Amino acid sequence: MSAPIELPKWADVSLVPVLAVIVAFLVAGLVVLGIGESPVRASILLVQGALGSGEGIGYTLYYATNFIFTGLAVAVAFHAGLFNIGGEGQATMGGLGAALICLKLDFLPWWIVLPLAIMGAMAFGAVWAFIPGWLQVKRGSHVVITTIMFNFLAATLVVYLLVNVIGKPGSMSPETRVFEASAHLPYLHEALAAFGITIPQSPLNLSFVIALVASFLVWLLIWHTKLGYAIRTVGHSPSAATYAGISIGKITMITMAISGALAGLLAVNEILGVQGRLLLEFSSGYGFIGIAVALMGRAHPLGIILAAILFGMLYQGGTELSFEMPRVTRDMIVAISGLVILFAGALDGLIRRPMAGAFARLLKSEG
Amino acid sequence: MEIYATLIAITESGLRLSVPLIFACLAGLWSERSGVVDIGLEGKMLAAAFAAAAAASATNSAVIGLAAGIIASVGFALIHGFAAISQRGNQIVSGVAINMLAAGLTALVGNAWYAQGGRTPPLEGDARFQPLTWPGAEIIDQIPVIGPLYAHILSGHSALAYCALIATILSGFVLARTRFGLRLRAVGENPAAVDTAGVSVTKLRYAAVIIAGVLCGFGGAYLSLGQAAGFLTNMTAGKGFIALAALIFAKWRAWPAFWTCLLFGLLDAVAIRLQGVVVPGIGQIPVQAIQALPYLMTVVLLAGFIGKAIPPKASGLPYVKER
Amino acid sequence: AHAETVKPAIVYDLGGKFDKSFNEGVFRGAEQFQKSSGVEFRDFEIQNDAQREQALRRFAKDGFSPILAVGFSQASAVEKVAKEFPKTKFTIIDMVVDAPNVQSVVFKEQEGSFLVGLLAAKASKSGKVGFVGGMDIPLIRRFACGYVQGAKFANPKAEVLQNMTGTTGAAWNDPVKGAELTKSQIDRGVDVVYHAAGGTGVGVLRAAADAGKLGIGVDSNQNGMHPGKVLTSMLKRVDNATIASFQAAKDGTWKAGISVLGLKENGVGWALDDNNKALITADMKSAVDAAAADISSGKIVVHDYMSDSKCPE
Amino acid sequence: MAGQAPAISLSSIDKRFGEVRANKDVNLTVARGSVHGIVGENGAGKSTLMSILYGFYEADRGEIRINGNLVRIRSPKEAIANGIGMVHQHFMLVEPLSVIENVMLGAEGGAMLAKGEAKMRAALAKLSADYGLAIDPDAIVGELPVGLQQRVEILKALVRGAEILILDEPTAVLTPDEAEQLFALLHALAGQGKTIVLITHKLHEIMAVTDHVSVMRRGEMVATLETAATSPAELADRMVGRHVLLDVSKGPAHPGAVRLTVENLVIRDAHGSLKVKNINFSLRAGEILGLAGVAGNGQSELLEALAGIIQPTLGRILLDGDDLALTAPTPADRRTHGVLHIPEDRQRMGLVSAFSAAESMILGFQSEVAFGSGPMLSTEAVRAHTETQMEAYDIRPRDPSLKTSKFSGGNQQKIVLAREIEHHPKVLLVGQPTRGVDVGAIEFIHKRLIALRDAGVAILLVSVELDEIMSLSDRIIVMCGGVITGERTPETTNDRDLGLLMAGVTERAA
Ligand SMILES: Nc1ncnc2c1ncn2[C@@H]1O[C@H](COP(=O)(O)OP(=O)(O)OP(=O)(O)O)[C@@H](O)[C@H]1O
Ligand SMILES: Nc1ncnc2c1ncn2[C@@H]1O[C@H](COP(=O)(O)OP(=O)(O)OP(=O)(O)O)[C@@H](O)[C@H]1O
Ligand SMILES: [Mg+2]
Ligand SMILES: [Mg+2]
Repeated sequence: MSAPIELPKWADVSLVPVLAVIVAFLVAGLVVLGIGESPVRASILLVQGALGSGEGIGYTLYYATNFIFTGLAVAVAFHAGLFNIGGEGQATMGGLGAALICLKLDFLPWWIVLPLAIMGAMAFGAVWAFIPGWLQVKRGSHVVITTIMFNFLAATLVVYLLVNVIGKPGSMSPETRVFEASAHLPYLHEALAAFGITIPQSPLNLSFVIALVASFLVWLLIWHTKLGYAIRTVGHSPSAATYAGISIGKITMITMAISGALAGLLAVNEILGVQGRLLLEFSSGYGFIGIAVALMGRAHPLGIILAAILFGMLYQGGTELSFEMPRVTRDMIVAISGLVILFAGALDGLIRRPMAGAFARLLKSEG
Repeated sequence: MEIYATLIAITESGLRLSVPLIFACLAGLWSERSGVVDIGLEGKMLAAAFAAAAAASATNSAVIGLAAGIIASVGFALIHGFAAISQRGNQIVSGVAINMLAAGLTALVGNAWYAQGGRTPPLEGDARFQPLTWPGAEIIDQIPVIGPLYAHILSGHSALAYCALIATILSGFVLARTRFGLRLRAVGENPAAVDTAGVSVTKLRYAAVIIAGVLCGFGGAYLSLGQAAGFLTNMTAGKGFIALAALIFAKWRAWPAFWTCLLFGLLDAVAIRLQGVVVPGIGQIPVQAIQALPYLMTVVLLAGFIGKAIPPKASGLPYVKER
Repeated sequence: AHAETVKPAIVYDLGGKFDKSFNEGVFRGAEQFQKSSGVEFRDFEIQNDAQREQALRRFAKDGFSPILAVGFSQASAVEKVAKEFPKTKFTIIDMVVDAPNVQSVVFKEQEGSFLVGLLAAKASKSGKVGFVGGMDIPLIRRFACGYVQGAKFANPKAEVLQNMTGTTGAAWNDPVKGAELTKSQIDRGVDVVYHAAGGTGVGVLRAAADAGKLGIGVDSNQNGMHPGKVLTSMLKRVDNATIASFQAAKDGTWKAGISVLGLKENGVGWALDDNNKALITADMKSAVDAAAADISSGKIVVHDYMSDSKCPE
Repeated sequence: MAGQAPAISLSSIDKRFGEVRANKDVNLTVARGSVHGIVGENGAGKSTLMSILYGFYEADRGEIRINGNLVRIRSPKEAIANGIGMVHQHFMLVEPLSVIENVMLGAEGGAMLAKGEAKMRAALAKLSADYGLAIDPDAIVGELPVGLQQRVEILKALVRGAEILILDEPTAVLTPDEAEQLFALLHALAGQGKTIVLITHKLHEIMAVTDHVSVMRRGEMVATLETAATSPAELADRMVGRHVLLDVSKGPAHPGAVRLTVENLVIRDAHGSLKVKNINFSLRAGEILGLAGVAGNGQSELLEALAGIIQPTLGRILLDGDDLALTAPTPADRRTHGVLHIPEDRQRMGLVSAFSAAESMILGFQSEVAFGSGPMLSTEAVRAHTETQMEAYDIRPRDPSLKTSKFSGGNQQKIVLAREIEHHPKVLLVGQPTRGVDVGAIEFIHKRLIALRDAGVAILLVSVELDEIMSLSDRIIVMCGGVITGERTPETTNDRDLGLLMAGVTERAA
């Protein structure tokens, strides 16, 4: 995302993000030290919590699912040179879309409701991103700002609807009624149980599979379709795109819509997969961490999956950690994400320049 | 008269609520006029609010609290500056990072230090900026119509609120009338021109970023030492972004920024009062609609349906001499 | 009943362990129990809704029982996890969960609110008293309704101004809004303000104190927050409920089902201590004691908003 | 004593930009009170050298002496302190600010603007009087015509008391009489003992105004000559190292039917200012129509309009008689109709520097079935196609997956050329085909264009290089200020004649 510094590709996609994470952790470690806990023990607890048990792994992958969706959303926009900070709002709207379908149609069998609900989530997310895209194209307002505004607009809109329209009457918290079983996306332990395989219970559900499929499709889209070529052209050189007869406006709007649809899928995991009802703030910051994931994954689906799993571990491990070390709350993870974004996205020069230098010297010494 | 009293009351609280917006908005103004986009206002204010509350509760001095807030905020500002100016990193990414970093750290450290769910201990007396009552406010208050204006609108705000006004006056003046202001306006539009004129782009931008930090420090301190009596996790609650909206709405100019923030503050005050209130005839007013207004208005403005908001030309672009 | 080994655990609501109010009450109760019985307890402060279930399940898996879930927001989580761990005892406060291994403790907040309403009306010089609720939900309207009844009981001409802070969870933790609402009520002549707003109440009591008016605390005894400026506090004895639940488990007398705690059961009440005894005149005290007695005896029936979502004006 | 010492002497200056060595061990001496010209191809390193003298870039190596004293110039500030002023090739102005604010920037004279401003206005007034540089100090710079913007730049330098004035391609944006005024000014300044360094591509300007001229090639200083003792021809030779455009061997054209017709075309740019004012011409199959003109006189806009990139305000563009606005409004449609385009600026338009050569090789044709069926894009197909093209056009290095930016200018241009030619144009729009391209590549490109012509393609050649126009075109039209000032054939015209037309002088020169 910053001034290009020539590095071997493999180093650029692997070493840079890894180093960024390492630095972020070192800083975080200092913080832990600062509040009087042992970073080493904390890390051990964290990893144990994340991977130490079947359930832990389940939770890790469940969180990772969210991060894959939001990470892909940010990444697709990156390729078109767009910065979509609206993942939060688009996910919220996705939840609304899914919920509306479920509330109306969950008397129908699952093989009708679920596909419709998933499409509803994507459609609402897409629209919520398309509008900022449209505004940028037609009215010249920058998506970064509009998407931020749209995050708040989505939040207030959903609050209003939950409180005054679709909320469960007399409920103690603004949320819809619980959907019928037909609108529930099976947990992985349920799905596998059907094949006689038993795994520990966790919120991990079929959305994870959807996330993997989505990742593959994004990879296909960006590097192996004509649309992807157009998207990347717009991202790298708008003037060349115009010359090539690629409509920047159209691509911008399409890309934003795709990006929003991906963010909307977060609702499939949270609403259809886990909560079984629409409630407030289910997107709880995943949208923003998606930025960290996309940056770390260097906007490549494979990288994004890996980065998402890392953050999944942080989230799950962080929760377990805060059981054992009440002083180290899960806010730690938010801070770490911030650090990763900083070092992978904004201060990457700090990492890349020395590396570039090292490689240059290496090549020289080789002849 | 009853209506007038309510009007006064709403204006009064509107003023109180707009103060942090004004500080943050001016901070954004300085930063972006110099060409450094700053969506980290939220984070800087949050950090400042925490540092201020922590220091104040330790020393029982609001002024020390304010100082601590400013230091914390400037610290974050320098991170942003380093990323944006020295490292030529992506300024939006850096802003997002700062917001998350502040949100995480304040809550984490707050929990660890005070074990009160991220809150600092409640502040009393000198640890807070108490409202200043102007001479004779009580008596003058009795005078119909103008009395309340004096007693509630002019008088009765915390010292920091008056600082917000001063900050606006200074910002407007410095930008328009001083050498520093001229150079700053120039560097946000065309850094190369400033460079070839023999002025250091880097120094100018760092100066602007630091000013932004100081202002956010005031804003944050006001939140935890003036408006509330202590720090609460995520107590900025999006104010940094509303300020950003106000900045755009004001088209990056000081006084319009001031007025826009007042407007947004008033909207908030109205929303607070109308919460759950059943207005005869209309029934319950959906306060969410009012809360959404600032964002809506900004989007509409950005969309150029009411005027056009054109940011400084070089804002967001690192200054790169050698391709 | 023979004594059992108990491993009590608590999952607090979002407000957190030290909200000076509801959750804190539970914590204090647990501490007392620990002192008296020497039984250690574990607790957890959640940061977001997703964690509720995880926390409950985690405690259940580690063999904790009874597990005390604080707050109505935990209902769905408790319902789910209680099914998964039928052998574990769960106690939920402020909400009814119908399951064979869940004990639901709810309070007649309207009765306590009635008493403080009465005191408010008596303490008020302007005849205007205020109420600031947290999140606008039936439970809080129950507080408000009882408060209004009490105020009118003491002074039929009393005027009660009501505000709710918001419609989302944020409304429990927004002292600034609380303060703004209080100020506006005071501007409109109110001189006693009662809050049922969790963390938001901190702002309410402060604003009242700053303006030289009286506040009324809730849940825990908040008289000490601004000595001499807090008329009294509507006590919701979650501490007692906590102790009771843990003790019963220890004695092996723990029973699932619903227990409704009102004045009679000493589940609600009003706080009188050194901080506010100067504010409570003998006349006020006698009046409130009388009312309390009548309510316990059933002579006075305080209407429960949640029974019909209405409040008699 | 220092009077004898040269105003400027640079010794063994070196400067790299990443891979590109912009200045290689450059020496330059400029006598006090003289007008010194610097010529060289695009990319030869002229601007870089001067930017180093002005402290905008820091040299990797080398010494700078001003009036004989060794100085270190690490920033423009220090350059200004040494009495150096520079008018940059790309103006360094703050458009939303007023003239006075721009002039004051960096020389405010005090922390408060007020008092410095009064002084500055006086100074401006004086300069205006002395040199006839009239200008409204309160005008917003962005709203001024380029001629006046340049005047602001000059004023900036003079106000700071520059003794050495560097002008980087000042006339590129000027009308001929504006240029005349400028030269008059330069002489006046030189007369007062100020030293002038003038970078330009226009040899006749060198001959007209300079006392000495230095020639740069590929970052090296190849010669410094007494202007009186040299000739444009000699300079041209020195610039490119060997005699260019030994007139391209081409047979007579056999023009066919009219392919492209332009009727009453009017074009406004984004800011609404008129760029092309009602022009008419037609282009036949099998001919090369040369479009000559000083850069910035509407050629670029015309080219982009023909390619469908910008929409004309008025008028029609006909291909084989039917209106392209209707049949093929967008650049993509134009391509499918056989109107292909080699853009003036390959870096910004013709290529995507971040793409691999292969990806750049299909820019504009990405949606062709040859490169993948339906929505898919076949990397294999694209690569294979690129490999053949690289062979056919001798593009080096032969590596389809090498980043486009890693190819040299000439090879980059070949990529564009190959791409467009291989898609069988009916009409080929060619902009500055040899800008910043080495001699070998130039000849290659010219041969290709002729071959295309002979194959019956209608070619519109836009170039600022008169020699190129003269040697390639079958017909020549000249644009100045957005209108066609004349049409000629190579046989019936000469540089001088065309030069006059380019300057807007329409009556036929004898
Ligand atoms: N800021 C820069 N960063 C990287 N490379 C540069 C930069 N400026 C110039 N170059 C490269 O240095 C070489 C010399 O450029 P320079 O602008 O000095 O040439 P020039 O003689 O001024 O050309 P022109 O006649 O087009 O102005 C070119 O290869 C150019 O691409
Ligand atoms: N931006 C760049 N990154 C990496 N290598 C480059 C870059 N620019 C040029 N090169 C390499 O340096 C060599 C010189 O570059 P340059 O553009 O000056 O070529 P050139 O000498 O101008 O040749 P041509 O006349 O064909 O442009 C080129 O062969 C190219 O391989
Ligand atoms: Mg140049
Ligand atoms: Mg070149």
